[in-house]
Amino acid sequence: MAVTEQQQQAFIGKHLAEAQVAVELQDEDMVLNIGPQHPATHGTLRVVVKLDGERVVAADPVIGYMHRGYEKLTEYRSYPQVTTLINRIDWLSSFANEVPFIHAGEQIMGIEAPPRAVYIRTVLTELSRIATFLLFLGEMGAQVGAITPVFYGFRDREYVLNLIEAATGGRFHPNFNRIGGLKDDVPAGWIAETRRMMDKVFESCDTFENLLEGNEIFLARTKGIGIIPGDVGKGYGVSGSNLRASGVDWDLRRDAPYLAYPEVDFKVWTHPGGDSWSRYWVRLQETREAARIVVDLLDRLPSGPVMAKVPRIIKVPPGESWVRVENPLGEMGYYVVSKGATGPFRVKIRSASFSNVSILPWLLKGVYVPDLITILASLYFILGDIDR
Amino acid sequence: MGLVEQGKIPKPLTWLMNYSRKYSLWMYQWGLACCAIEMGAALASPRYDMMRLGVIPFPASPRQADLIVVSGTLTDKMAPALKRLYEQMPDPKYVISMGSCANCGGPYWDSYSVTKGVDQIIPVDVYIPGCPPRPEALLQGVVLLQERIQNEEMGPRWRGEPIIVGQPGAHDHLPETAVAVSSA
Amino acid sequence: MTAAASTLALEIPWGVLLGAKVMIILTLLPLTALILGYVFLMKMMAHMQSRLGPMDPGGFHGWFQLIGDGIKFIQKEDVMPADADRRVFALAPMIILISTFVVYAVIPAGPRLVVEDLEVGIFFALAVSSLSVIGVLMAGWASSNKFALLGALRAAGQLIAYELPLVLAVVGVIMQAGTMSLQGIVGAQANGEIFGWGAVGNPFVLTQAVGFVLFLAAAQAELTQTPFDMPVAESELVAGYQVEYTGFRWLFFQMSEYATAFALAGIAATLFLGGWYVPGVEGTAADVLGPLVLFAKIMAISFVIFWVRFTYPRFREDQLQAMAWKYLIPLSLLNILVTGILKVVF
Amino acid sequence: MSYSEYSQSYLTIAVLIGAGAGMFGLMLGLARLVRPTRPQLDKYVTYESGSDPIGGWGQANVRYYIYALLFVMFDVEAVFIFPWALRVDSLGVFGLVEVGIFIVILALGLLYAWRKGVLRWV
Amino acid sequence: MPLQIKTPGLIKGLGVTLRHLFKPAVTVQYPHEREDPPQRARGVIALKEENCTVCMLCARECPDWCIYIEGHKVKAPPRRAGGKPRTVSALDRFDIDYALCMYCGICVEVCPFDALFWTPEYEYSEPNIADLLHDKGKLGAWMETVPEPQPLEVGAEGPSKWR
Amino acid sequence: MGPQNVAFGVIAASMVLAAVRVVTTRNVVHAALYLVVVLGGVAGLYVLLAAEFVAWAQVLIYIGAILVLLLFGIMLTRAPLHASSELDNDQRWAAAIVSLGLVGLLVGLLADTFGRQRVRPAQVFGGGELADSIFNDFLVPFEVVSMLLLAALIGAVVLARRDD
Amino acid sequence: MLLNQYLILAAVLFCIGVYGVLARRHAVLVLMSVELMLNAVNVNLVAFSVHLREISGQVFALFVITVAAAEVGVGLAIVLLIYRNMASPYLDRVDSMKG
Ligand code: SF4
Ligand code: SF4
Ligand code: SF4
Repeated sequence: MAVTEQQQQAFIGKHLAEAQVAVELQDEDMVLNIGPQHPATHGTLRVVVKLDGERVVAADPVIGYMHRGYEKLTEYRSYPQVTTLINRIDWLSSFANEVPFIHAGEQIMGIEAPPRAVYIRTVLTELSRIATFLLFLGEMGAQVGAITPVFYGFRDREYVLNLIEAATGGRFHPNFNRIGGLKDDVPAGWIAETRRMMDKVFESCDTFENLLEGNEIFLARTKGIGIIPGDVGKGYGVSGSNLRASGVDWDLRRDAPYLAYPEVDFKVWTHPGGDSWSRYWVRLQETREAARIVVDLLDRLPSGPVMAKVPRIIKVPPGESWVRVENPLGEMGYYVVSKGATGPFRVKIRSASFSNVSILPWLLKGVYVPDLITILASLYFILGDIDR
Repeated sequence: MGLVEQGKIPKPLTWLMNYSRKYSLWMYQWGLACCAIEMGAALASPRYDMMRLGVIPFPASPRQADLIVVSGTLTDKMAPALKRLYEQMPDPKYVISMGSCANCGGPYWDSYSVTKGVDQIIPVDVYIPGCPPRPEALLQGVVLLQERIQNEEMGPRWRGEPIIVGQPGAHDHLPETAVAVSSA
Repeated sequence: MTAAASTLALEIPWGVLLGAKVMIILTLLPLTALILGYVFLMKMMAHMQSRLGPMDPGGFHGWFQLIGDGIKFIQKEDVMPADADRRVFALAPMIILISTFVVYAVIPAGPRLVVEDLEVGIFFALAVSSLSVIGVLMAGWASSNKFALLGALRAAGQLIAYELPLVLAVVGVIMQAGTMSLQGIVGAQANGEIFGWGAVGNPFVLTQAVGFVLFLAAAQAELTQTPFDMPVAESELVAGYQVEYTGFRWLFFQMSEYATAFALAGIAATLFLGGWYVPGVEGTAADVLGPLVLFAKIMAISFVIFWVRFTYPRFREDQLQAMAWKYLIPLSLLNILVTGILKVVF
Repeated sequence: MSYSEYSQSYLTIAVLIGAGAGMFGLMLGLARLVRPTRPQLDKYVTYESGSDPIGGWGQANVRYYIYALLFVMFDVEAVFIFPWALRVDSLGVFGLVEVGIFIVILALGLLYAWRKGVLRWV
Repeated sequence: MPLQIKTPGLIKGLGVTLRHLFKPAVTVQYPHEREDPPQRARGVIALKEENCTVCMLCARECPDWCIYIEGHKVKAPPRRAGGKPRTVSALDRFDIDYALCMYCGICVEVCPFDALFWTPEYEYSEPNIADLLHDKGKLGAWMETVPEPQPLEVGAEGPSKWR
Repeated sequence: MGPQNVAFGVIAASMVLAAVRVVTTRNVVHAALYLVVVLGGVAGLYVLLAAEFVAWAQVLIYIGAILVLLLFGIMLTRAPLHASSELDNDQRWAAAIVSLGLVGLLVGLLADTFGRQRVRPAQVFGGGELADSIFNDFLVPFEVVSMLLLAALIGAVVLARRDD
Repeated sequence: MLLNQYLILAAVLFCIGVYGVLARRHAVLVLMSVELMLNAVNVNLVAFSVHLREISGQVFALFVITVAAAEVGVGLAIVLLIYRNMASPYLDRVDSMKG
């Protein structure tokens, strides 16, 4: 296919004209597209920033590049099928995703999972939290320019993924929860292995502390950058570690207990800073805390079945339920409406990242391009979780 | 000009050129969805370390890339960007489609906003099944691609056709699929 | 081979010698880039990250990797954006390449092993390497790309900001050596003594420690290595001024980056570590061993440069400038004054 | 060093520059022989993260100008310091004082810029 | 903003990377050596043809509709001597389209006759997408790689339901 | 025709060509790049004249610093990527006549005055001799230079700073 | 080498510079033309310095370079100021400031 120069010019001209129309231009400012393909956006977020020199005058996140129509898809699928699908909303902590949906189903049906199942669910949720945060700890380093941490993050994350895979069969998308319990019990030797790996997680946290957290350059890049005051954060619906890093002591695991959390004693870490560094710090502490929770729960794992008595074909009686939980990325909620069919009638998903990035236009005003990257990285969102 | 297209490259040189293209697959870092994390693991996790195979993840811009791994769900909104970025890569370029979403829509086969397969938009050289494929599966896909690059015919590739393996000129009188299948 | 060429220098006709010199430099440039790239960028980085780095290409520990990259880039299409300023776009890599290339000419590798020992050697090297700024600005501007323009401005701003500490750190050495010729500086270190004790000569790293550190920091920035790699910051500007470059042109950028690293490490080794000189080796032996000694010293310095690169995050643009203007430059001025005072008083 | 030796060494430098340019040209010529050329519509569009490039190109930051300015001034200073550095010994205390004054005056400029806040962003 | 360059943080970081330089790498050199995935890993589905009764449950429950089954009725000899001849279904076609499959495991779980099994194999990339459709021969061949079911952790009840 | 003369010829020709392009090109950035050629040529002339130190000072300051400053200036005033016809004013013809006349005049004068006098660089001037001269004969100008630089610096900072 | 070679070259350069100053209306281009003229002067200085075996010519050349640096610095600052106020780098627009 040969293309003549003229064709090219015409083509480019057409696109330019369209783009000009699309974004209103001011005289002085330069409009820069960061994304949809850009190393800083963890995939396909697009941020249109208006720059004055290197300073962001206005930032406009353009989302939807990863929109897959979840809420529509759930209407055509049965409960087990939806369970497999919602793994893929927040793909880093898939197991944690499944839990609230299953809970919603269980609530409408009035079933309770046996205690062993609840414990294992909690352990796996915390494991996925660890995996998510380890990736963050490395990725954040990469975004502010350090090459090495990301490799350590991925290395140590593999240990945790191995555990999840050994138990559930999937590194990413476990599909291990069933309404009424779990698909199966964990294999022999798994608990001992987990204990061993938790030591590695602690070690890994120390590595990150040495490598980055106290590094002066890292401090200079992240301290005081992207400060979210607690009230503003709450106002925008920011949740999870991002909110806790702004000094708001808010953790659904403690404040609206679910799973086995009421039975464990854990600390909710907060930091008054509200800046990117606090977010890093809080996540580092939470990784350790999660590992501690895992060890604690494994010590007290009750024996018994992992599945309650449920009919073979699941039909959920009419009713509705709203369940929200503390996911690694923040507050995740499902509003499930059932009309008695084998699948839900309507599922409304409240995903953490969506609310977390809604603060971006507010947060990015007046920052510099390099800080923009730091802020995007420290907010830690997953595109699938934003766009669904 | 265009010695390759005219088939004027001597045999040993062809081998060398194929060999260096095979082991210098600069891979363009672009993740789309869950599979991207597994791609990241294959690259960045010391356990897999795709760099061993000569897949170098340095270029962040398509201009220096040879290989694009479409890892994850491609939505209709994203598709024009994918096509543009692919076209912005200089030839010769390779495409790996990773995961069910990229292969043909995967779990979102009935979604209104998902493109059912990247091969509708850009030519794909290797398909990797899985949801997500394990990093090893990606490695295996890369090894497969490398085998094919080693044996590929450069002329057609230079013209932008998918990898054709076999004797020079043999593909002229064969239907395309027949040749493409007869490899590996 | 080089040693032989120079020992026989008197009998060899000048033209032949010139040809030999040019050939040596021409092969040296890609070679050094390959060595640095392979040893540090590929292998050392990988091992620091508990990986292995390239293993398969070529069979043994991936030795073929970078050569293969080179051959591959020859085969890549040469794309110029339709909007680009074609001539400027095409020439920019050449400017950068040449600005490194010529620096190799003045670094001595032995008593007689130097392409040209200019009277103003180090000044020449600094002047020539300052040309790369022009190349960078050309590249960024001609690409008609915003990332490239931003990156080029950042890069140029950084290159000039750190050019100064680099230049000023050298002044101290010149003051001590009393000459600008690099051979002369090596000689001054070989014969120098510290407070009357001259067993190992006086590598200026001892008396010019501050200068050495300044020089290394500035060199790190000149090479746009982390923590000073804002201009090519992958995570924000994609690849800075190199965004639009493809194929071989881009390879020239990369090659000059590593060749410059080698050249700067070479200058640092010559200025501060005594260059090819190692105590006890004289005459023809020095001509043979000199290159090896110099190479070892260069590798040691490069190790530090890359070690830092693989460990640290990067500074933000303003912090980077502040670092240069508020710390390095005043410090280097102070260093000059103190050296001057000591030199005049003692 | 006599003038003829001197000019020979610069001839070498000139040849080197020529050789560098020659290598550049040669390699690109070589690449031209083997590389493909395959026009595609989007290939020649400026890369901007995959979206359409939007206008408003070519705005830089005044700050860079000030950095460049400072650089010019200090570069000039450095050029004057170099000759002195060669003759520190023979010029003695007198030269030192002179250069000291010279450096301090320029350092005042840096200090001024610093105090004026142009070294900071914002 | 003032930069405070203190040594500790920076030096500590250098220490970490230096220490790693001398530690052995954790890499598994994949094409040359292979790490076995956990037994439960969902790599590919194997079909035990003789168990399949063409009940179509798996195809119906599959969220992606990527199982294609065709069968026909055949008369089989009676189970007990003298009994009535039975009609059983014979499998003509059993394809799984791995390009589409989302590896959820529902089909394996719902199969009432233990005809489907997970195996951890993953090496079946293809240059041609049509080859990712595994027919019953290919699916049957995967049976060799099906691992034995693992024992469960202490405190668990009943045998593993994992197949 | 010695090799020096050949070198001179090459340098002079490229300089004049580039200089003409500097004042006629329609692209500001190109003008700056042609200026690089001219300045490099000047440095080459210095090298020919054995003024080694000045030659490389020329490269270091003029090309490495002043030109960068100019380029920054150009980019700050939004250099258009493509040629623009607005760069010249309408006195172009008058200007051409004036400068051609000036050339004729100067060349005539010079030819008359210096005839066939030769330059014979005998000694290579590195930096040392310059230092001797500066610190013996030109002390006051030397210090004045620093004041000048300081003044320029302050002036430029005051001018370029954004008043906010 | 003839002295006149250098002097005539310098004269030509100087006149090209004069043309530039007169004919250009983009402020930065005018500054560049001034640079051309200054360089012409410098060539003269150095040529005479070598011809007369008198180093002060070269010292003066250095001083001229310094002055050029200062000139460009301030000149560009003024251009930037103009540009910021009038959004145009063209000198004839500056006339509007008169009156
Ligand atoms: S194939 Fe599966 S894992 Fe990959 S992107 Fe699609 S849903 Fe995610
Ligand atoms: S694993 Fe899931 S998607 Fe794949 S064939 Fe079975 S039911 Fe269908
Ligand atoms: S559910 Fe089992 S028995 Fe039924 S068709 Fe599927 S594989 Fe065969």
